[in-house]
Amino acid sequence: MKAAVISFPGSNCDFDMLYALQDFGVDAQIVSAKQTALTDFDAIFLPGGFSYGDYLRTGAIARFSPIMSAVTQAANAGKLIVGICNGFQILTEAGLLPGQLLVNATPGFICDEVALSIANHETAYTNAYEMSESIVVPIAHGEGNYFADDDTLARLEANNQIVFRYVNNPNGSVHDIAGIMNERGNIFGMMPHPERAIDEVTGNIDGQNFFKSILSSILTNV
Amino acid sequence: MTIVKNNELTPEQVRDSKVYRQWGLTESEYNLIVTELNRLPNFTETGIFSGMWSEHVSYKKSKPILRKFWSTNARVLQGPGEGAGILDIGDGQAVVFKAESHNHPSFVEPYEGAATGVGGILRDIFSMGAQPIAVLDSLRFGELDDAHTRHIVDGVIAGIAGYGNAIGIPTVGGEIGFDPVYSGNPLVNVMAVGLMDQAAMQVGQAKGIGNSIIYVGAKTGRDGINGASFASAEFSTEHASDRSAVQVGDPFLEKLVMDATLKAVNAHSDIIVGIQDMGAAGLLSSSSEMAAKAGMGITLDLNNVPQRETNMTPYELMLSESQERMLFVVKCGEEQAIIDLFQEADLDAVIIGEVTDNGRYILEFDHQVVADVPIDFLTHAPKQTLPMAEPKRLLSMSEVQYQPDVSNLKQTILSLLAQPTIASKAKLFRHFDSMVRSDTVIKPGGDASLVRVRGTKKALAMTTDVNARYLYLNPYVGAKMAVAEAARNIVATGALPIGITDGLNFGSPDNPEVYYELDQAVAGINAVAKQLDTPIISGNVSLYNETDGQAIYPTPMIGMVGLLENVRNATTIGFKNVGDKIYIIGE
Amino acid sequence: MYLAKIYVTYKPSILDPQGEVIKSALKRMDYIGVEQVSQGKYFEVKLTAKSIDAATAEVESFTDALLINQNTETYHFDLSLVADEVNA
Amino acid sequence: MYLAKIYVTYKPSILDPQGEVIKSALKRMDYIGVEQVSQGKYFEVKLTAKSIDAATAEVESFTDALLINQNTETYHFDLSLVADEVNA
Ligand SMILES: Nc1ncnc2c1ncn2[C@@H]1O[C@H](COP(=O)(O)OP(=O)(O)O)[C@@H](O)[C@H]1O
Repeated sequence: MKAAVISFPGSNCDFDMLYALQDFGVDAQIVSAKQTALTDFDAIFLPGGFSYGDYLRTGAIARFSPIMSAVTQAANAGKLIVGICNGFQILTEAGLLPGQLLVNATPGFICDEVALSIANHETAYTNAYEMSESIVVPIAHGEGNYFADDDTLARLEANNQIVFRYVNNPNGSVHDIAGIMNERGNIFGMMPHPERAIDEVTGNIDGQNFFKSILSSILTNV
Repeated sequence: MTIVKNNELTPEQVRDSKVYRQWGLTESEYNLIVTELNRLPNFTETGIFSGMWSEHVSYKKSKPILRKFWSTNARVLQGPGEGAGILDIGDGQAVVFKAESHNHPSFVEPYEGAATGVGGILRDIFSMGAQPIAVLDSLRFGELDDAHTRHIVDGVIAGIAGYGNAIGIPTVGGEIGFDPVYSGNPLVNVMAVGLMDQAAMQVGQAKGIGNSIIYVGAKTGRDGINGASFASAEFSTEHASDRSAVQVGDPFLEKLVMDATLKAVNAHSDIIVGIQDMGAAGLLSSSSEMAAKAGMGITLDLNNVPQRETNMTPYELMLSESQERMLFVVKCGEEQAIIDLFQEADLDAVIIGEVTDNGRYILEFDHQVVADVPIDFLTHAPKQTLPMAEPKRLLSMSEVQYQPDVSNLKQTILSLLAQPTIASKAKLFRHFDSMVRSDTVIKPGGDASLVRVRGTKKALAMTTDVNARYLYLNPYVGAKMAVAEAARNIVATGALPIGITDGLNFGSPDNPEVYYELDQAVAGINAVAKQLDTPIISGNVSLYNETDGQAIYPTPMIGMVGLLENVRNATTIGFKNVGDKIYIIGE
Repeated sequence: MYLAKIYVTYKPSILDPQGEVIKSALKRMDYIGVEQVSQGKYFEVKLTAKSIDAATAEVESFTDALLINQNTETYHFDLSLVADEVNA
Repeated sequence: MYLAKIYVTYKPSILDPQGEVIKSALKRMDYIGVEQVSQGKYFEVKLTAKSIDAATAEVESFTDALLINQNTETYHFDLSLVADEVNA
């Protein structure tokens, strides 16, 4: 499997994501947001950070980067698109995922480790997790408060598009949403950082099965 | 001959109005300049002397004491004097670290003051060619029952978070204390730690006649003009006009500058002669110090300096403290490779001058020479040896140790734990991203923090500590205790202490009692540092921490770094198993 | 040259946590008359355009495309003709 | 009840990183007429006060005290009388 990690100006979890993928044996590389083609890749990762400083709204400017039309094309072609934190924010701004990430209900950046429940086990992102598992994953964001209007929420619920929920909602997200996917299931975004939870040395390995899930679903699809 | 720009005072007017005194030059310093130049300095020249001879830049008052620091052992690759100190950690790798204070700016403008402090200390690290891997802080505020103090605390915490989180360097540790002595003069010290291959070591020197001086990063504006003299002056609550010295940071831009600088160091170390960040006294001190260290001269054409505002004067361009700017010295003829690399990241990179062999600091503007002074003279402020006197409070202090009266142990413990200085700071440090880069092994909440060195078994422990009350009671012993505490914190992770950076926060050195405290504190740090084999390889001095004549406690922050050879041996603070025995070790 | 002043606010149905925080701070500071606070964004954009109609179309277009998120925000703007001067 | 619309902008000499970033994004998106962008804040505050003069004084007071940072920001505002209704 070949994976691209998009580096936007201001991305700062790009190498964390790259190293995580490489740890799982993925042939991964950083691709600059100035590039315009992604045809060589099976999966595309949009990492965390503060693209373009996130000054206007998180992700608002990054979505107009040259690479984003290639991301959209890849998405339409059914390739896996994964946005973590700022990457999730960019995907919603780009309209590839519904809704928007607003300022935390209690304004301010929070860095913590929070419990997530797995709302849908039959996804490309969760299939390796045990059925009942609830996991602990780091969060680090000031604008992680997921918002969508009632119709959208109803659709997300009805189609099982909600993938992770917070056990104790840290940021005010509607329906405790921590991560969602599109209807087809190939575009996914979440605010918590599974790539920070893969190594025994740093004290948390609950993110390992996230990567294992992606690997197994790509390998079965390719 | 030098000329006078429109609207600026003539050399005679400078002399007669004594404007140099407002900028911090003394009468005798001004006279010395006149004698050395053998003419009256013009407005720009007077301005650059006031910047370079401020305590913040020249250390003219503290240097006689700082010289006493012990800073050599087998590990030391670079001691004090450069942007940051460097220690050998084996395998051809090195750790780079330094502390910086932003006390005055953070009082005036807590968010931006603290944010730009983080930005500045990170530039010190990556200008050495090192990848920053961690930030720590050491903070002192007044008591939390005061609304203004709470405003400062919130702003400072948000500022550190705002900059560190956005640039993507984890804030892994620190310490916070509260005491009324800091209510008008909070302390905001930040420390940064970087990692590099010894082969990539960069120093800030301008060598080689004809080599180019390249300006990279943000455009220059009127922000922070004379910030250096501002940082070296005592605070008066009535002086509201000082408030123009506010700088605004842009962590997004600094991220681009950092990544491009490190890329340049890796790809072009053969053509980069020197790198220096523009910190206190901006373009002026960075360019003149680079040339002075190399024993060279320098000529700058100020019209080429990228400018954010219109009609800036040479004085303003030289003394601006706009953030996120760096100077490179690049081999003549090879400039384009560096310029291209920065432009690829959408950053300004412009040749603004060249290295000369005449030992002079020459500034040109609108095709005229606006300053022409000997570099050696400019960069060597006349040293001052100041009188010391043991503080009266110490002379008359009782020899009997204070004995706490504890009748209800439970009550005493509970009220101790309720003290803001002792209580958990988790509510504050949870605003810092302590995990970005995914290398943080021990996060805030333990004794020291631990960051692994990816690709090796090693990890680096780091901590900041000082209990200023002990120094107030005995500056020598208190300073020893601060180093000892830092070492205990490092050792508690399993790591071996290897080096120290410091942040010396004191009152006015013109007060013989304060100067004595400074001298004794340095002696105390030295004594324990030698015993522990932890050389002092970098540091920062912040003097004049007084408000309306009231000095803070002597507060020398100790930043210590330790090396753990195998990260799997890291020990953490929590109890592990029911039934494990608990020991007290020591006397 | 035209100057557009663009005022962006949350749609009424969106909870504005910043506004709430400010309101309670003002109450604590004894500004007891304050009933409601909302925080939005304010942009000043200078642009050249052939006519005021062209400028209007341009402002609407880029505000919709970039300055706001239509899920949660709404805006209004004023446009005026100004001298041709840009601060560097 | 009064409605104050308060417009906060950076003082001219202060670095405005937001404005620069937005401007270059608009240029990349082919809005080539855009010459200058600055981003500020926009507050709407509803308050009760005895008179328009009292309301004016109140708005100035809390804006100076809380809404702006006097070191770096400046503001202007409009004040109008509105119906006594607060959106929950
Ligand atoms: N300002 C801060 N930033 C980050 N971490 C902090 C800060 N203040 C305290 N901490 C963390 O809280 C823990 C306890 O710190 P401290 O109160 O200094 O403990 P001790 O007295 O045991 O050294 C440490 O892990 C420290 O890094």
